[in-house]
Amino acid sequence: MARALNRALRDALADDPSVHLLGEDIGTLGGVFRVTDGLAAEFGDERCTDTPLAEAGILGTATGMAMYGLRPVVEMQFDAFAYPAFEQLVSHVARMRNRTRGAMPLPLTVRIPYGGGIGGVEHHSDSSEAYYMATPGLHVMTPATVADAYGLLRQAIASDDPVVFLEPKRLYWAKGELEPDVPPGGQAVVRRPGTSATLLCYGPAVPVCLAAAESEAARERGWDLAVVDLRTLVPFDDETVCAEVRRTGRAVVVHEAAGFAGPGAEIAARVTERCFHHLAAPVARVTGFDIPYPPPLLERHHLPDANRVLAAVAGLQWED
Amino acid sequence: MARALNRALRDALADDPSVHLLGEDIGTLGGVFRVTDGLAAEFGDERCTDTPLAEAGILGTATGMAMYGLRPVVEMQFDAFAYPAFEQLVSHVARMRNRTRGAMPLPLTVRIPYGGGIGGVEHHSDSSEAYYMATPGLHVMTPATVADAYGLLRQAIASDDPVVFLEPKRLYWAKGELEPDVPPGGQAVVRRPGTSATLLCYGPAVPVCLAAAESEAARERGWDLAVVDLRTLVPFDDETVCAEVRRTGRAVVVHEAAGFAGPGAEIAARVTERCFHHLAAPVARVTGFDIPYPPPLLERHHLPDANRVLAAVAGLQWED
Amino acid sequence: MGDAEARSADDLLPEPEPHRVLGTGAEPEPETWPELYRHLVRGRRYNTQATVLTRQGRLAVYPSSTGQEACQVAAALALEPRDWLFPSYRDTLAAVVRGLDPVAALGLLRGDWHTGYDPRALRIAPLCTPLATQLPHAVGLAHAARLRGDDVVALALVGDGGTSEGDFHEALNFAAVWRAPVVFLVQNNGYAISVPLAKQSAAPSLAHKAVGYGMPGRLVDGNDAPAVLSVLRQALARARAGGGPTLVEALTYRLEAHTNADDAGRYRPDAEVAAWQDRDPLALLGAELRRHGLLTDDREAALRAEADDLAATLRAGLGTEPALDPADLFAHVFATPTPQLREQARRLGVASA
Amino acid sequence: MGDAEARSADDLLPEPEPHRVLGTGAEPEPETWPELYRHLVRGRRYNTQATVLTRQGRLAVYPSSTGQEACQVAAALALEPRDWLFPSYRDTLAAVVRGLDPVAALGLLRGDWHTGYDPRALRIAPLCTPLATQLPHAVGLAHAARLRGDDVVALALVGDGGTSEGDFHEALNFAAVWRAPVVFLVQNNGYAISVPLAKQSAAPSLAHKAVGYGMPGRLVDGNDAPAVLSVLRQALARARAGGGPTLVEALTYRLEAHTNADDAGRYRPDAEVAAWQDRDPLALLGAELRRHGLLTDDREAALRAEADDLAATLRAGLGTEPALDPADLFAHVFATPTPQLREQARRLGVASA
Ligand SMILES: Cc1ncc(C[n+]2csc(CCOP(=O)(O)OP(=O)(O)O)c2C)c(N)n1
Ligand SMILES: Cc1ncc(C[n+]2csc(CCOP(=O)(O)OP(=O)(O)O)c2C)c(N)n1
Ligand SMILES: [Mg+2]
Ligand SMILES: [Mg+2]
Repeated sequence: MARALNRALRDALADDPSVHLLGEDIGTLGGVFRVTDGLAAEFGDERCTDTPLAEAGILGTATGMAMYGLRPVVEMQFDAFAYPAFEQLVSHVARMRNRTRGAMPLPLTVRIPYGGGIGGVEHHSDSSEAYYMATPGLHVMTPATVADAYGLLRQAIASDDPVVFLEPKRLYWAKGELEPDVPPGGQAVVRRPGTSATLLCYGPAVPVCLAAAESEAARERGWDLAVVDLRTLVPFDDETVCAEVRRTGRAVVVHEAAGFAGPGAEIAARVTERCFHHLAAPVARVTGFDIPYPPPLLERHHLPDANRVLAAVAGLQWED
Repeated sequence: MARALNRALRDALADDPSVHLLGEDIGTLGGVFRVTDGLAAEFGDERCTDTPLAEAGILGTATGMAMYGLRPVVEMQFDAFAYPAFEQLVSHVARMRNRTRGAMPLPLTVRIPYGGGIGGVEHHSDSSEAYYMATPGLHVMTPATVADAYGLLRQAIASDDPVVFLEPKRLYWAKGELEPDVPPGGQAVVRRPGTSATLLCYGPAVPVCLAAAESEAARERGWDLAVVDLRTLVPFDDETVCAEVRRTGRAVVVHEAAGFAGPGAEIAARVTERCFHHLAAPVARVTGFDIPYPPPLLERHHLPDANRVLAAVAGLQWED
Repeated sequence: MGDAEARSADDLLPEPEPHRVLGTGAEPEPETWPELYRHLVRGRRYNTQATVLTRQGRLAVYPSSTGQEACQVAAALALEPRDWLFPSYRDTLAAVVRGLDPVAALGLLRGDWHTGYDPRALRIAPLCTPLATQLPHAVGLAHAARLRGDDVVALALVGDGGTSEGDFHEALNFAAVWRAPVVFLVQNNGYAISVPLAKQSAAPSLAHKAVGYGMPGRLVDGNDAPAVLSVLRQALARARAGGGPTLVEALTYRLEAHTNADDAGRYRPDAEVAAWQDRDPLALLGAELRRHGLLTDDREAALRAEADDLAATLRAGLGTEPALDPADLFAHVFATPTPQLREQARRLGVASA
Repeated sequence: MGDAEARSADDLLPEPEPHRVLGTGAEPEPETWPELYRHLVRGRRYNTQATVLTRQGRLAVYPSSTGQEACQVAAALALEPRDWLFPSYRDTLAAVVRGLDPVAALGLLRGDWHTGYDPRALRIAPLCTPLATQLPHAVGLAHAARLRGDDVVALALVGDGGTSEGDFHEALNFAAVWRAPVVFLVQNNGYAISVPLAKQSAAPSLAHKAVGYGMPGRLVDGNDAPAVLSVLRQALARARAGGGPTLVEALTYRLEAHTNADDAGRYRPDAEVAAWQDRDPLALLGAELRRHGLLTDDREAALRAEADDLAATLRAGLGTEPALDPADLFAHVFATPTPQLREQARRLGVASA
């Protein structure tokens, strides 16, 4: 996936001279995950810039560049290191278009490697999507496949609105085919059709849900589980999601972020609002616990895995 | 309410020499809402300190003071001006106890005037509680009455955990009786018993819900609406809330914050998880819209009022 | 640093005494001084009128720049039309002097929109409320202009309190490292709301902060309009020529309360205010102009009349309720409204955004 | 500033050349230099061993301070036991020299806890990963100690890259305004991961930033252990005596990659590394000690043996899998676990937190 992202950035730089990349170590080094590998060499320091080490400064100057008409793409080195830029994101990036009655759109992409499962030490594995979802004015995208990594990132950069683009760290090494066209952002995709229950997920949880759905255990229980990859958390694709949930009458939301006030809360709430009388059981949530992200040696107990997903499916009141 | 808060701070300063107040304009001026009025004069500059204008610096130095064993109480001047301190809050305040295996608790209170309805210009009316709820390691309290303003703030300051203490701006001028004892944080309170449906709310939405429940319109429709004041968003009082919702079988969550991924999402989701088969209709949400907080002249259209609450109650599928 | 061009601290330190023009025997500039004065008079009237309008409930709030008009006017006049101004929430007047419609400039403070004017029309960034956050924007914009090869300089305004924010630091550092064509003007009015400078900084001067970024610091008498104009013009010329950013500190004073909602009597003595009233920027320049025969009673009367017209325009523009449409809540949140926003607009019973 | 004590920039500017002791003909200090050397040798061995353990998967990651041991050792030894050390993520060694158990010090990097040691036992704040965020903590703690009347000074470590963060600025400003007894040591090793200093700052030196806060800046050769020790001791004494904070910049170099996960060959030439290898802090002090007869072959051998023991302790301590209990996930999130956490622990099938 890292290579697909690299390719997306490369093509965006090549296609549009107003695209500029900014971040820590993204130039000579090519980023700590090598997502910008080779781009400074190919496009020069001014298109792919190693900034001083200051995240508010990075996002703040990128905002100024976007105000001048450029399309900055910012890399935050890790999820938790985007927090210093929180005020710029919430108070400016998300509001510039609105504030100026549309006169000053802010086409800016903030790439944030997020989530755990890579053995990262403290502050290197946060799932911070709830913060961005709760901030009106931001689009929030997160790919789960190589094709989406390329396709959604191109869409994000081309968007006239700011996009928080969350890259699942542990999928950086995932393999897959590049596809020229993927469905537009804002559209969820059914990764696996199914009739028994619907698993709603995004980013790093998609492979987990697919593994659960394809598992021996699921087959043994006779469960045919649908897996919906949300792809975009804002705007949310109520249509696809609700159609799938209505079909099966049972749903489980799966994500790594803490459960309390996490993304799954919104998903469960809105699905329930819309599909209440189709539901045989309340929408279940399988999430990270409500704790600071644990140290690497303990993270496997924290991260939702196929077993926890299946346990939640089992809890969906099949006896009724 | 501002006076009750002032009294709580005064009494805390008097009772415990380790309590120190820090913030912008809290000394000589007594705070822009006068919540710290007279405290610098009474306790000196070192107990009630006008800091330099830098919110991360305020919360960061307060963190250091707490590490030394003091109990700092920080005032953020307005909701949106707490964002610069977000990294300190999320990456340190919320995690210090956990990080040190309990060796270094962090007894620190962050007071944040929040919410709208006071005609504030841009950045002066945010409801940012979703951010804090989604951050494991923080308690989140918000009073709706004068008695709770005093009682909960005293509890927050006495807590050995960090507390984000959200003060509803538009209730600063609300009147009421001080009471020496209020129920502990973590406990919701039924402000009005009722049998038809349960309104779940906190902070500035409590008077709105009470007004809806007491309204002519409600009486005409024959609705006897229960109003539950959550008081504490973290930890959440599932017991009281679920007991009330089960009793009525219908619930509406009301808050000012944007609905999408807002506090109501968690509340609706967890109530549904726990009370599914008692619910005659999905839990409804009456919230601010998913927009940047509007300018003062438009805010009344944004803020949930009794009419919108009643409209939501009307939508709770009474025909079934 | 590691850079052959790195200058020594001596080149970067500000002048020991604030730069002054008025009263130094400097030759008056007939091209600029009368124009400065004209805008000072208009500006004072604008401030006074706006404050009155808050009392009548026509503005939600007004942070007046009364006493700081020399900085406001010089900042606006120092720029070329192609340049950009980055005002803070106190700098409505600078935007008006630059040409922004005097009523439109008050959208934020009137409360019908969060600024609302088109920043690109006159190259005036939205009035910025979160302190110091506009500084990195100015740096980024100036940097972008340079990357595009455009001859554009940005001037960013900030208060003494704002210099304590992390964004101030990060912006100045980026500007210096990138050699961005940007000038930072600190209007040091001695207070951040109630907090005096001594509780804000222990530095010899705020201009001394420049050294730590490797840019020159300049200190100027902020009530001496020609001095502010000349220091800013030098700094802007330097930036335009590729010399990089400059930090300018202007010593001034806010004669009114922080805003109409503030009670300045709580934190500063009347004698202090009175002392600064004696250094009123209008009086300083007016006296010098009169001394040189560049200001007559007739001219003064004409200026006052012009200023009264401006005040009348304000009163008229703000005298009626602004046109409000709840549908505006949902406008311009995104380029295309999301299905959710359309649904919410419908629920509120307004036309879809 | 508005303060009679305000010092002029001259008193605050750092020395033009980094302060050095070794090779200047200064008299050796038999009380301290051999002890410094002992810790340098142990420290180097600690670094090397830890890096080897990453290769064996015993540590999640190790940001080595190889080449920077003079700063690490001097920082630890400059402090009194009652003082506080605020290390960054690279400063495990300083914590170990201060007395922290060499295995316990690696909790963060081993990955069984987010540091986990008791900061109060030896007055060592948790190793801090978010850059520069530990600096305001140091200021607050030092301020609190002074409010309590305790004779306690805090020493906070940060990298050259960290000086660009807003928290650096805010911390130094608070420290100066409050005259807090705190010393900031910037280990300027020329790089923030791959980003060289020239892309980080355009200042004459990082120590020049001190002027902008009204505190003295000091520049020191960071590979000259006695020089670092003496500059830090002066600064700490000054802070202890109520003189307020100091910013010390130590010029040094990280001889290894950023961490074991990094490939330094991508961003810096071998020749540069080699040049710094010639200025190895161990070699510099060792040679001087030998010249003065304070280091013999026997002594050297004994030190190496002691260092090998330390390495063996590390290997032994990290050789076994740490005791892990999933119930720990829920421990110490709050003073008393919430009902929700108890429920989650139950769901995971572990004892309630
Ligand atoms: C980030 C942030 N924190 C706090 C505030 C609240 N506030 C508004 S103005 C002000 C004082 C500003 O002082 P200064 O920078 O000196 O500007 P002045 O008001 O004197 O023009 C404060 C604290 C804010 N607007 N933004
Ligand atoms: C706030 C924050 N942003 C980014 C990072 C990621 N990061 C870790 S180390 C590092 C470079 C630090 O450079 P410097 O301050 O010079 O310290 P050094 O590594 O050289 O000791 C970066 C960018 C971080 N830890 N914290
Ligand atoms: Mg000021
Ligand atoms: Mg470094």
